[in-house]
Amino acid sequence: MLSVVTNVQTREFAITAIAHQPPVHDGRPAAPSSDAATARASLSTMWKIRRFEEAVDDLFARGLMHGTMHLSIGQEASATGVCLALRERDAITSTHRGHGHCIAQGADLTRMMAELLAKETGYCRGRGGSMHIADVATGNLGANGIVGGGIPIAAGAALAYKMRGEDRVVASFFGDGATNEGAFHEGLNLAAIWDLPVVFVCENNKYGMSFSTEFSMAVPHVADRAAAYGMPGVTVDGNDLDAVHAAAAEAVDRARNGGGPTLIEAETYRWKGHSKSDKNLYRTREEIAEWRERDPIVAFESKVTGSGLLTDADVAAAREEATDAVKAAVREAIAGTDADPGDLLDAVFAPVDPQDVTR
Amino acid sequence: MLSVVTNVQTREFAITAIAHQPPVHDGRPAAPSSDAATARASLSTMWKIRRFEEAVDDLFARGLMHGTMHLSIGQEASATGVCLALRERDAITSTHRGHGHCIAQGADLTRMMAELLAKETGYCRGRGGSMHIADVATGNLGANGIVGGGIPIAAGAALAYKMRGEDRVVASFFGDGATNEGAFHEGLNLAAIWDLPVVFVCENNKYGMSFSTEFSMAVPHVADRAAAYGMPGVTVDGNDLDAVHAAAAEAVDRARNGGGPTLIEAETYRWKGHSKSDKNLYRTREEIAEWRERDPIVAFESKVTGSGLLTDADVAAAREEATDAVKAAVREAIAGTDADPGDLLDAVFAPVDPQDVTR
Amino acid sequence: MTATLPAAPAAVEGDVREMTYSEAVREALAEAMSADDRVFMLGEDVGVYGGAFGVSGDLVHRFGKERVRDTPISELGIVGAAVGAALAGMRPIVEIQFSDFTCQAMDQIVNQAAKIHFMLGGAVSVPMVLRTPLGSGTGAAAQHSQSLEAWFAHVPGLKVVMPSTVSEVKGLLLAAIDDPNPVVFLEHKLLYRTKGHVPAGSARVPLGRSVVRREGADLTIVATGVMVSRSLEAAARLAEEGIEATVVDPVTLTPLDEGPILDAVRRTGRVLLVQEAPGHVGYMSEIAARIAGSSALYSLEAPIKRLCGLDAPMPYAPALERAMVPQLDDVVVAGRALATQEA
Amino acid sequence: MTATLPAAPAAVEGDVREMTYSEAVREALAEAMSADDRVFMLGEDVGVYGGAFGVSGDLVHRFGKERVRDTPISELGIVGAAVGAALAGMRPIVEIQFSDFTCQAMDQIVNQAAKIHFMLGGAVSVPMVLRTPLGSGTGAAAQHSQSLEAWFAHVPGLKVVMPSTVSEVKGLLLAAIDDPNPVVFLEHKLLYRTKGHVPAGSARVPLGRSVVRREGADLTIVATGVMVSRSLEAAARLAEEGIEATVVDPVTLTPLDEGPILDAVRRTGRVLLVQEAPGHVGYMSEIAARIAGSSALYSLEAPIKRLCGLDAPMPYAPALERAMVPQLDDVVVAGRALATQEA
Ligand SMILES: Cc1ncc(C[n+]2csc(CCOP(=O)(O)OP(=O)(O)O)c2C)c(N)n1
Ligand SMILES: Cc1ncc(C[n+]2csc(CCOP(=O)(O)OP(=O)(O)O)c2C)c(N)n1
Ligand SMILES: [Mg+2]
Ligand SMILES: [Mg+2]
Repeated sequence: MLSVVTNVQTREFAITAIAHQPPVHDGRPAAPSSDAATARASLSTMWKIRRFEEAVDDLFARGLMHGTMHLSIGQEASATGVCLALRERDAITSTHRGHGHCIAQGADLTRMMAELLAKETGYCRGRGGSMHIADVATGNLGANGIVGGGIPIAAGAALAYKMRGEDRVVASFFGDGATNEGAFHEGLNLAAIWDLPVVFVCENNKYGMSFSTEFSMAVPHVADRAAAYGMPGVTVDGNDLDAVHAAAAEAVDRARNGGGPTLIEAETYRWKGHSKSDKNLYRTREEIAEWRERDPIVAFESKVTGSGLLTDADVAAAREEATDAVKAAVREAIAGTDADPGDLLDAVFAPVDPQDVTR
Repeated sequence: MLSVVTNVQTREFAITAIAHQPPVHDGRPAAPSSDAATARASLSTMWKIRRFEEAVDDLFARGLMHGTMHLSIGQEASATGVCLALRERDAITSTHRGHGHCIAQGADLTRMMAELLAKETGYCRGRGGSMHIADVATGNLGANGIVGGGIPIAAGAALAYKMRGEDRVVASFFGDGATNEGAFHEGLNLAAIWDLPVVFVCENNKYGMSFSTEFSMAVPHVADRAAAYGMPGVTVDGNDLDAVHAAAAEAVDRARNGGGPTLIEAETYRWKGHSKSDKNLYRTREEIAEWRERDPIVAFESKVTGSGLLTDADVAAAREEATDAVKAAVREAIAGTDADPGDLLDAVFAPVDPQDVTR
Repeated sequence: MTATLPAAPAAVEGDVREMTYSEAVREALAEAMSADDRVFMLGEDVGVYGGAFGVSGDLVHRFGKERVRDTPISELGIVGAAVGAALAGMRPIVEIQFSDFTCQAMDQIVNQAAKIHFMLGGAVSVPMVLRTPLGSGTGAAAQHSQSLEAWFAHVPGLKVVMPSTVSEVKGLLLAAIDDPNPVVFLEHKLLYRTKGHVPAGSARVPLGRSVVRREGADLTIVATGVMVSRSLEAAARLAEEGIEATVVDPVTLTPLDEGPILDAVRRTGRVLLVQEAPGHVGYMSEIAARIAGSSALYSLEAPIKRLCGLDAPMPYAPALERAMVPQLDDVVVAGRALATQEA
Repeated sequence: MTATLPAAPAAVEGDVREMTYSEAVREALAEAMSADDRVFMLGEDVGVYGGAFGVSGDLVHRFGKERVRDTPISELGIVGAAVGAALAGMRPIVEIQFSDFTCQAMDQIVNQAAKIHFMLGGAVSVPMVLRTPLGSGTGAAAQHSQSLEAWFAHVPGLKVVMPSTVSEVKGLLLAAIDDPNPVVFLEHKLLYRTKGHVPAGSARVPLGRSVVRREGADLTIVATGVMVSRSLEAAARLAEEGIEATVVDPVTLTPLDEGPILDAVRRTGRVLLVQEAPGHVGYMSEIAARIAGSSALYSLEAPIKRLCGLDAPMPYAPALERAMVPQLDDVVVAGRALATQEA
């Protein structure tokens, strides 16, 4: 399995699997609630993210997983809505809170779980862990442990696509906190002046670790910052899957048609602490409870069952399917072989490929 | 002379000289053209900058000065107008193109010239040169060879003043090119969220070295970027001394009264190349000629002689005074002792002062 | 013959109390802020969160939000703000959550803080402290586990301290805050929870002094950071085999007090250098160069052995992470091999 | 006995031409862009201005604005863009105007470019070249004159090249562009206008090979960058006094080919290490450590002498700037002292 990924790496990131193939209507991606199949698939993606992270939380609590974990429980709609608006050869850059993005792009749950369990069979052969997880084959250019780190990288990938005349778009995920980094400013400016096909997706969950957006910036909305780059900025309810998707679809469309980048701010909330060391001293129980009421999955379920698009049974099936898939992933991942300290030095440098020099 | 500067350094930057004492009307700094004395002083400052830099250009051409020089000829009004709006204990941060700021703050021309001539008697004992020149005593916290480097430093100095409850403002100079650096974004954001008494002064001379603002940013005006920080942004004719001063005075006032930072964009132009290696390939002769027509000094002279505030003789006297002052400075500076390689290591670390520890 | 030398600060006032490394750092911060209005802290989540590693703890409640100042995620900006505040007469202490993120702030650290005093010919100084945790052992992978002390140590104008003991960390931090120069203060994550005895009072531990932590005639081990205790443990094990090691801890990496190291080499003839960072162009290269560049060279009975982190980014998998850096057994094995090697 | 070894690239095609170092770099850039659509350049003022040091020259007219891409002043952003473009299958070459400004981009260089291949378990690679001029001698003072090669060399995942000759720089740059890893390519400002002979054609000079530039039995000089020619000149002077020096140039700092250095030390017994950067924890510390850590130690007849830049920021005044770094006379004096020192 690994050899496949490595083989095709000589020219460009590998497209070995076509796990990510969102439904398309009239050449544009279908909205989550536009038809039963799409609604069902979207729901299934959100549940997979939720269940995957619950499993991670549990494995961690039981001492079976190590390091630190940043869970996106409560934020499933933004990852799912944006990735659904992408096409097969599009790409993303992700963050320290990146399990959702990775799953929404279509990564294999077993290999993801294997990575978190430090297995040779994981996406990064156990070298990366949660903060660097990526399934390159589905267009994920990498999670990033550095806040804001993926933003200029996204611009660069989009530049490559544009220079080659390829019809490809990059969605770059980051948090509200990241918008205070120089990397945000420089990355957005480059994308703006070069009209690059990027969609910048800020998942504004109100806190950069513990520091509230109320204090970390002097504008009401992250989207207000788009004005400094002459690009459209939109704020959407990040817990409304259809709303996220609609904003993303429009931005992806614009990017694909040479209209340049967009900054989307998806307002959402993380239910869990920032990471394992969080004592939640900076926010109230009430605030957390209020946002749990606004569960993006429940909201979408109500909407599609309310409209009659899906039945309660469909919804239950999607949930169970996700639950089973994650259980199976945990089981299979645990059975994988551990990463081997013996070949620690084998991937520091990529070998020079005599077939792939610049002449 | 140096020992004085060093002595008082224990607590805070030295105020050994009160060279910078702009005229004040009704508690607010007087506008350049508000009265004859102020007009005369302003004109004299602009001419000193012009003549100083012409002398530098000449010394360089004759091989008597080394390194590289960034001249601000054509930009005299922005330095002069802003510094005139400051009070005695206010501070500035400056740039690679900083001779004008230094002079406008009231630095001694001889010690400046001595620095450029690598003398022990220069402001930095020959260690800094043009890009690091500063007269700390007149509130200049330093020129900076790093584009954007002074911006967060200005925010920090303003933070210190605010924390101590002092009535002091910092003006931070930088170019249009600097606004594309992460340092600009981070510095302005900090100043905005902490409501710091800073005035950010962008001297937009259309180019960051050779790259036009037309291409380096996707907004028409640098001032448009203020929106991302919830601070006022204004664009003024940087070659109109009164206009610069008015904008600066208003911003300084706001800063002083707890109203937080402002971004001022002063549109101006440098007549000379970016530095000594510039072949002017990126701009036209016509453009340069057009801007030379808009000489900020000539414009101010016409205005004040036109209005009858100053006579032609006053104007000529101001110019000659500046010419003479610069000539004297060159002469005296040349006579100074050269910096001595023998004590190269004596200012790497400041000595620990047992009288000034934190207990 | 072994004598374990206590690493005592210059003067001990009052009682010695047991506490953790984190608590000792916090005590220094609190005492400096109590004693001097110019001292304040800024950093990401240093306020109500209490710091990414809990070091600032309750300080915000004791000194207020102004002086224990939460910042946005803007490392370059906040280090720059510290530089500016220091120039304007304050004594700022910046916390960078992981030393890896000093990469974001390197311009302000290296091109500004370190050089301003010199560039301005001594007219100003930049009295600030940059505290940041380094090192691996927490499963945080390649972007959260680096040990960049060699970089800082290489920059003229920065003082660099790497406190390895609970008993000294407080006094060293107080001395760093007193210093009129920018001091990079490198705390090791794995040390935060270790306990030790800290003298009461505000005795400073002067910067620029290497400490001999143990004496033995067969071998000199020079170690930094978390490798100091690991080396002392290894030395104890070796002693059981009859191999007696001297262990020297530079403590201050710049300026380096090389005397105690060279003296120990002259006495023992064999040298083991232990660091966590990758070996290539690391700090221990400098120690080797100092030895080989001095007359201590003539005392060497065997090549200088460096036991360092592998030249690779830090992996996530626990077994790989352990294999990356010297462990207790590695130090014992290397020490034994060195001591028993033919001259 | 002296033999000056030509530093010949692997294969010489066609004629050898005289040109400057800048021209040789430009030729490599042009040939790589002609040969492969994936190669493009980006950087501040690389377009119509022709580069801060004139290296890109007329390339924008030959390859267009897309491929010789002017950028805003955003070092972090443009290195990040290069990382992204490399991940997406391009072969970007970034120019940073002065190596001092890599401080702005350190996160993308160190935390991203260097580590991505490893962190992703080998699934992707980051084939990019970061070209940047280092060094003093131009009166540009402390923020425009640093030599930070020790930093880059210490980062696992980066290859670091410091070409010292006109004849090799083109072939080395072509090899760097071929390499699937991030390569930091450190050009010295004072070398740009020096002339030399460059083989025609696109012969690569492989990375990772130290070059013995001169052989002599009395002394080994290891030097990098502009210190290579200075050391060769010093060696010629010493030869007039009957002192014969071997001069070795590592060329690639990471990964280092230590063999030729250790061999030379074994033959000569005396070692002089010459670099421009401040000595403390500099690159030559590593060379000293390699020697002292190998059996070459036993051949040493005197302590290893390092002749380095002073541990200070670079001053502006010409006399001070000269005093900061080893000059020809300094190398001669040090070499003579070393060769004549009692064993
Ligand atoms: C450059 C950098 N600074 C600080 C950190 C430590 N850190 C990790 S996540 C985080 C908060 C990020 O906030 P935000 O961007 O809003 O993302 P969220 O965690 O809320 O998803 C911080 C401070 C880091 N990883 N990288
Ligand atoms: C961080 C950094 N990047 C690049 C440079 C090289 N450089 C010096 S001045 C300059 C142009 C600056 O443009 P701007 O900010 O508009 O100021 P101006 O020169 O026009 O006054 C550049 C690119 C530098 N000194 N620092
Ligand atoms: Mg957040
Ligand atoms: Mg400009």
